[in-house]
Amino acid sequence: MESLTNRAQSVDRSPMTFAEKIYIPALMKGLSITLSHIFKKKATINYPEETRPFSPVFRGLHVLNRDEEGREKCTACGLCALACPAEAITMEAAERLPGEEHLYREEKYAAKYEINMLRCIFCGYCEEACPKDAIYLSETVMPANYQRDYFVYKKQDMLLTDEQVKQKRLKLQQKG
Amino acid sequence: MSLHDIIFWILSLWAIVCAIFVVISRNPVNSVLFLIATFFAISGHYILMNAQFLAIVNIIVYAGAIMVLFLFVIMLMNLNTDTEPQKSRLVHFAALISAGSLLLVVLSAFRKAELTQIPVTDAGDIGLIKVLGKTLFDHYVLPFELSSVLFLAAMVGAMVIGRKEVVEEKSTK
Amino acid sequence: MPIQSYLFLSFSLFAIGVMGVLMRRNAIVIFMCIELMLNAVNLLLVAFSKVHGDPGAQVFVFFIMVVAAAEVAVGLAIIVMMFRKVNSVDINILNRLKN
Amino acid sequence: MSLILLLVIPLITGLASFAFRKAQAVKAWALFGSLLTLVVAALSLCGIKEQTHTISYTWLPTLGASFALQGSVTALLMTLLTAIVFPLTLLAQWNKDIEQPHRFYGLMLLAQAGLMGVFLAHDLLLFYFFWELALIPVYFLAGQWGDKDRIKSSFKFFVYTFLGSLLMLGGLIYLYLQTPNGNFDYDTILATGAALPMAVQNTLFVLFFIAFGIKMPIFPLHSWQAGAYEQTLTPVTIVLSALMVKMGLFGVIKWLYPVFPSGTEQFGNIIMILALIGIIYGSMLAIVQKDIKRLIAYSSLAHVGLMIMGIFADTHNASVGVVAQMFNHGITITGLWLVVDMIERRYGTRNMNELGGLAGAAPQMTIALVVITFSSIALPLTNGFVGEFLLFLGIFESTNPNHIIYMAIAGLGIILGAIYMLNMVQKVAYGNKKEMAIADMSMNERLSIYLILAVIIILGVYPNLLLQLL
Amino acid sequence: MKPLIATAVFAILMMFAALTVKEKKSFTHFAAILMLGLVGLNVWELADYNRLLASAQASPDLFGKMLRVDNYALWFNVLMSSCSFFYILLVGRSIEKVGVHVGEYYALHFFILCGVFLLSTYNNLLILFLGIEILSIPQYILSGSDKRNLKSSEASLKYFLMGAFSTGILLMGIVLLYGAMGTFDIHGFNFYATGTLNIMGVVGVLFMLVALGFKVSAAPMHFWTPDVYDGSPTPFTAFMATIVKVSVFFAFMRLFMEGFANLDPYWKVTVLGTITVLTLLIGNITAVYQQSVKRMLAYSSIAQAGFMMFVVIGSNAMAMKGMIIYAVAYTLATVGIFGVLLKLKDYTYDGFNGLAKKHPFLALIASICLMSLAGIPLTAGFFAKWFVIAAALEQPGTFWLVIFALVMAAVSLYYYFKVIMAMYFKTGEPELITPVTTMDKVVMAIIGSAVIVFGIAPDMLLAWI
Amino acid sequence: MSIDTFLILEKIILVVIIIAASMGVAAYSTWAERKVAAVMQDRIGPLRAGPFGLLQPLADGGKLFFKEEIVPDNSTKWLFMLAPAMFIFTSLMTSAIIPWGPDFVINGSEGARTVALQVADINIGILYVFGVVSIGVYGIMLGGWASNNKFSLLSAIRAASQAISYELALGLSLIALLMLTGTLSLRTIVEQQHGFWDGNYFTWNFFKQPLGFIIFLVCSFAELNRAPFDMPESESELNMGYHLEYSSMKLGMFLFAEYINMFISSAVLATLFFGGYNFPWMDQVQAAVPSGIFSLICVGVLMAKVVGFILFFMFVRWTLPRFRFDQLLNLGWTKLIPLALFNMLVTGAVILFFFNKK
Repeated sequence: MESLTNRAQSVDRSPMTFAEKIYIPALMKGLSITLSHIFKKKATINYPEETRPFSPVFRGLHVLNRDEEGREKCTACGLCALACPAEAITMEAAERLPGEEHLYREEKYAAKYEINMLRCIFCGYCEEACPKDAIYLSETVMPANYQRDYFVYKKQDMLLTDEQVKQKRLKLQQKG
Repeated sequence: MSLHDIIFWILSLWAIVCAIFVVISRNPVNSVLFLIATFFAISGHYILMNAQFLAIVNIIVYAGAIMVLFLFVIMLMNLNTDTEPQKSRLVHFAALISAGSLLLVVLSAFRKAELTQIPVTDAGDIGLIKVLGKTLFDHYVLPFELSSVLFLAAMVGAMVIGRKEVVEEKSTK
Repeated sequence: MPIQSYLFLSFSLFAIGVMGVLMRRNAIVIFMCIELMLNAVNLLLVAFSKVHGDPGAQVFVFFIMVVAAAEVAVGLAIIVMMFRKVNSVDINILNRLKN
Repeated sequence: MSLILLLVIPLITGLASFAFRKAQAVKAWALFGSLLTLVVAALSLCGIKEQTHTISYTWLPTLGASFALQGSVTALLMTLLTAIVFPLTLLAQWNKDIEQPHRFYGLMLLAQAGLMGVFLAHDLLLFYFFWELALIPVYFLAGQWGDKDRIKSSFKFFVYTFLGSLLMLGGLIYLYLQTPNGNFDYDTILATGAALPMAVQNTLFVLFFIAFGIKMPIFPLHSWQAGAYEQTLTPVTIVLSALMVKMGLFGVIKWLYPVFPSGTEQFGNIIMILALIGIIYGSMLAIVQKDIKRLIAYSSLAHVGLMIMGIFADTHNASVGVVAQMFNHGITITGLWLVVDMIERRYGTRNMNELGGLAGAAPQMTIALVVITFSSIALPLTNGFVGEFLLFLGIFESTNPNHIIYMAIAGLGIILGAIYMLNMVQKVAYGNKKEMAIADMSMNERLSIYLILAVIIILGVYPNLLLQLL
Repeated sequence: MKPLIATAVFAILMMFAALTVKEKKSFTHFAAILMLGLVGLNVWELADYNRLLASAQASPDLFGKMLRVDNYALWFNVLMSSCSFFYILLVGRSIEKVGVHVGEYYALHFFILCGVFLLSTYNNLLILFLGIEILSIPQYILSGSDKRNLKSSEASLKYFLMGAFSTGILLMGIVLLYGAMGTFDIHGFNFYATGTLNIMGVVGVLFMLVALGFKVSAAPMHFWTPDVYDGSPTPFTAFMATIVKVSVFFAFMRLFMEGFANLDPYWKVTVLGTITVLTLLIGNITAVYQQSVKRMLAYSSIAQAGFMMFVVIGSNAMAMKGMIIYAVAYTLATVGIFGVLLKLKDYTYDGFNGLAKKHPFLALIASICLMSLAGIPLTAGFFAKWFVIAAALEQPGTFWLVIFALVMAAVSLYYYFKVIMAMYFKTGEPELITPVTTMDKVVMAIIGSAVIVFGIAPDMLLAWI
Repeated sequence: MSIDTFLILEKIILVVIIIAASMGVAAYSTWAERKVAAVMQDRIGPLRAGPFGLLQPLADGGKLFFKEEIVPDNSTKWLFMLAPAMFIFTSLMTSAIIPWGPDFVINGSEGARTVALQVADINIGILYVFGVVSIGVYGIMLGGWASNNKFSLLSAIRAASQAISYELALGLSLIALLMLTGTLSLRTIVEQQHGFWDGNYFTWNFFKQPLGFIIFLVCSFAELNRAPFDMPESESELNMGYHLEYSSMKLGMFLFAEYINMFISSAVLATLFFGGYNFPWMDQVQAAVPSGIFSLICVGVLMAKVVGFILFFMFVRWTLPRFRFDQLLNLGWTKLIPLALFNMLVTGAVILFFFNKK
């Protein structure tokens, strides 16, 4: 049968020649390879001190966005949950009560918004599905933890803090 | 009593006690270890008699090679459990008596011998490797060659005994 | 030390070896006791070589060691062969041969 | 040269016999060989006056042994006896079928060679050699052919005799080592033996005598005898009783009596007593036997006892008598065995109580039986008388203090002999008639038996023929 | 020392042959050729020595007095190698059946012969010791070489343990002798150097006696012998019981004759005599009760050792002659009887029943050999016994010993002739497992006639000494 | 018997220094091993503990000390305890006969005194090494056996058989060298390699015995149970080797002893084949500096060589894959031993035909 890919190679089982049996050339070759590696650039990055730059398309932890006034954008429409292939997102909607306008942009908001990060595959479909730009994937990696419960991220785990909003606003201004 | 004497008595006591333990240890591994300890004591005696070469060869050959083989075999056979059924008390007693009487008879015979008071000196250079080498290759060259024949025979023998007879088993089946 | 002390010492070791050979049933331990006997002989030979001022005796010790090594090679092979067959190194099994 | 021929002819013919395959051929060949021997033996005996028959060749220089033969009168007489007995036996047994005949006749002839050697050897080692050599073929003959208990009894015989000869070997080697320059020569042996201290002589005497005594056999050493005689085939029995017995006697005469004079002096009396016991004991046992062969076996013990007494009586008459009686006994007992064999083959039994009426059925055989029996109990005019008379005379003349008593007891033996022999004849030949038609002696048997009868009568009537030689 | 080197070289050649040769039969042929070569070399060595002797250039001492050769020893070597040659011709077919390592078995035989040559010419206790070891170690292996048979392994282990134990005792003896004498040279021993008897030397002698007694299976150090001889593969038993044993006796005799010459002869007779009596008694009496011929031969070899002890007791010129003749007579006869035994399927006495009728030739050879063992005149065994007894009788105080030995020889008739009786006087259907080839017949005929010829003219064996 | 107290004091100090140095070198070998492995794998290696991770060995040691002691229930207790002690003891013993530097002279109040930088100059020095090495096996075997664990036992037996097998080739390869030197004393051997260039030939034994050196080197790999011959520890089959059941500092001792062994065998290699403390132009240097300083320089040179060898050991370890056990024994018995014999023969022939002084 012809091989489908050209990766499979038959093992060479022909008896070794004397030069091969002597083993010394092969040994020298091996030593020279390792020797050359001594002088190669080290691949190690001293992590906490140094970090590797993320790629532009990197998809990290979810962030629930706020608008310029600091109001939650999410309207609990459920499209993200629908789009999620891993079914990681659950939410509960609630009606905005009077006096809460400074908190929620629309009349309806997500009273409870959870993403199970153990299920999430960071595909970014939720981001694409959201009509309100309420959710997007940041460039942070998920921190480790000892308990599974922790990985079910609540709304407050994902919402931008005031500080972050401020910074974001600053950034936008600088860009803009 | 000089230091030399003290060392002699210590080494002797060591050797004899360890030797006794070789015999009475239930576990063969312990026997091996005590035997090695005995060999060390004997090597100590060699050094005391200024026979350094033999002392070290004794260690290399007996402790380093022979006893390792013993240990090997014992370990592979897994004889560590005290499974060895003991001979009856009578046999123990008889062995003790016979060995003891051998010792007594011979030693009492030697009490009369004149030679027994000659001191063993630690001086002299006959234990040095140079002297031994000269003697070995000069006067004892024939035995030296013969020992190679002996080894050859032992090697062939160990091979004959050790190898499994694959061909034969097949043919008998 | 007078040679008598060495005679006493090596004969004690020799006798202990003999006792072991007579007393034990484990073939390997018997063999070890034989090695002990050989060592007693070696010790006495060295002592005598000092008495007589003769390096030949020490060379003799050398040969005894050689022979002991060869014997061990063969002997352990035999013991192992036996063990493979009867799963024991008890020499009392050998008495079955008589019948 | 004739001495060597005496040895070589049976040896060669014997070895050659093994090559034959046909029974008749091998019988003929064996008969031819034995007759040839007889001729040579007779000739050499005739020529004895002219020359001393001694030859000697180097054999084992390192040991000082030589191949020395001497044809003394006694020796030649014995060889003649051997040479006579063999053809007579073969002749008488011509019709008998034997398994593996080539082997049987070959061994017979080899036995003859050995016997010849024993009688002729003049060198102690050579003597010992032939002594054993005569034994081996006889052992095989006795073990392979015969009755069902033969293996046991022949082995008993063999072990007895071999033990004896081994003891002799010990004495022999000791004696050899005492000779001045390591020599087995007869004269040297004589000189050495006589010069030995008395204690040593006594020991050696005992060792040698046990060997000879077993062969004869003398009283306490006789227990192999009856069984061996009984179980073997008649030719073998003849060899055993007529010839091998003479080996022992001859050994005493040539190799014991002169070699250890001190020993003889010491033990002569004891041996005479033993012989006496043998005579009485043998006779007593013979009386109660039912089996003819056993009866003759025990009678032989008695006869031999008398001859032993003659040897140790140490008088001229006795020594002449011994030799004469050795010859005569050989002839007589051969005839006796042959006749018994004929009877047994015809009736199928040897039990006297079951036999009877032979006189009516086979008169010739009966005559032969009676004449031979007379010879055996030493009636005058038979050859047996001459020897026994001389023996008694010799014993009477002996310096032994008890010679009268000894003679009286030995005479008692004669009387007892007459009782059991005549009883046997009476029962077999006359007794209660047994209704069974049997053939009388055939041609070959007749030839053989008549020759024996002739010798018995001639030597009985004209004993000088024999005695002049001695 | 051509033969000595040749043994080692031949052994190595056999081992190389084991690597290349596949056909088992060719091993035997090769070994026979090499053995013949060894015989030739021995003869050459002897002739050479005599040539040098004639021109007064011969020096008996070789390798700094390690070895001492003389006509006697060289002649013994010739005889032993010749016996080995016949042995290989006779039992080679059976050796092939023992196991798969045929080449190695023959190599081990050559090693053993190396030991034999050493034991015949040693002049130094070291060489004696090495010789005995070179002789023994291959024997341990040969006796265990039949791996399918548990008895063989057991024999090997038993032999090995006993052998190693006796080595220890031998060494203690050597050391004490050395301590007393200050030399290993057996010609340098003097037990009365200080005027009185040297106790330590005597104790050494006793130790050596016990150890050598082990090796030659003299009672009471004999107990391993029957089991080992019985358990070992039969062809190797034949070799061990004959050539090896005889050679150790040769060494034994040399030790007492040359080394311990000035020991009190009374002492020698008392101690050695006791051993001899025991050996004869135990060997003969127990042999009587055996059911298997092989086992009987094992016991008989103990009994024969009792007779060979006489040469040690004698230790004189007569003993030297006796040694040679006994060696040849005993070896040939035993090899011959083993040659016959190997052909048979059943090793019990009943296995021999009726052999004379079915295979008269085998029966004849067996009878000759057995008679020689029993010491019946006209066979070599007679003169063998003759000489050793004469040798012993030359020592004072041995007369009753000899008489006892002779009585025991009569006992030995029982078990030897039991075989003969079975062959000739009984009927049966003996089964052969190996066919008797022409080669076998020729070799057996040679052995049989040699036994008889040496029985008539033993001088032939003594011509060279 | 008069005992020179000063001599004893001097020796005790030397012993303490050597043991301390051995320990130190062994400790930093672990660090070096990590570093070497790292750089060969394009990594950096330990870095955090101290500058360049130099305190890492101390941290490791501390960790081992405070780990829980576990003694298996079914083990043979006293042997289980004895084995690591024996192992480390034997590995430390060898250092006694290595000449660490030339003698130097101390000028005290009682006059000049020569101090030898060697614990014992015994005339059978190399044999002593063999003796100690040969009993080093016991630590492993007993450790493996006493654990009462099949994996430990198997790996112990592997280790022991490997050690015994390669000891032969090791010894044989040295015999050729000893033929040249004519002595077994390591001090004399070092002195024979004085300097580097004699005017006619190189003095270092490496140039006289290249083949012997290679065999010796390969054998020391096997003796040290280091890759590519680290059979006993082949993780894929035997987990961790003979010290599988060990924990805490007993494990630490095993690991430590292995590095000490490496250090000592590097020192032996340097001494036997690479001139010990000798270096080119040492005569000129000696003339230029005081005796004490010169000795220190020499010790430094030896240490440099030792470090070089240690680095080489590591270099090889991180290059070559592990042999299979049968390949290993095959190499030892059928390649190295014949090669060593051949080397011996050639050396003997050369000596006989070209340098026969008679």
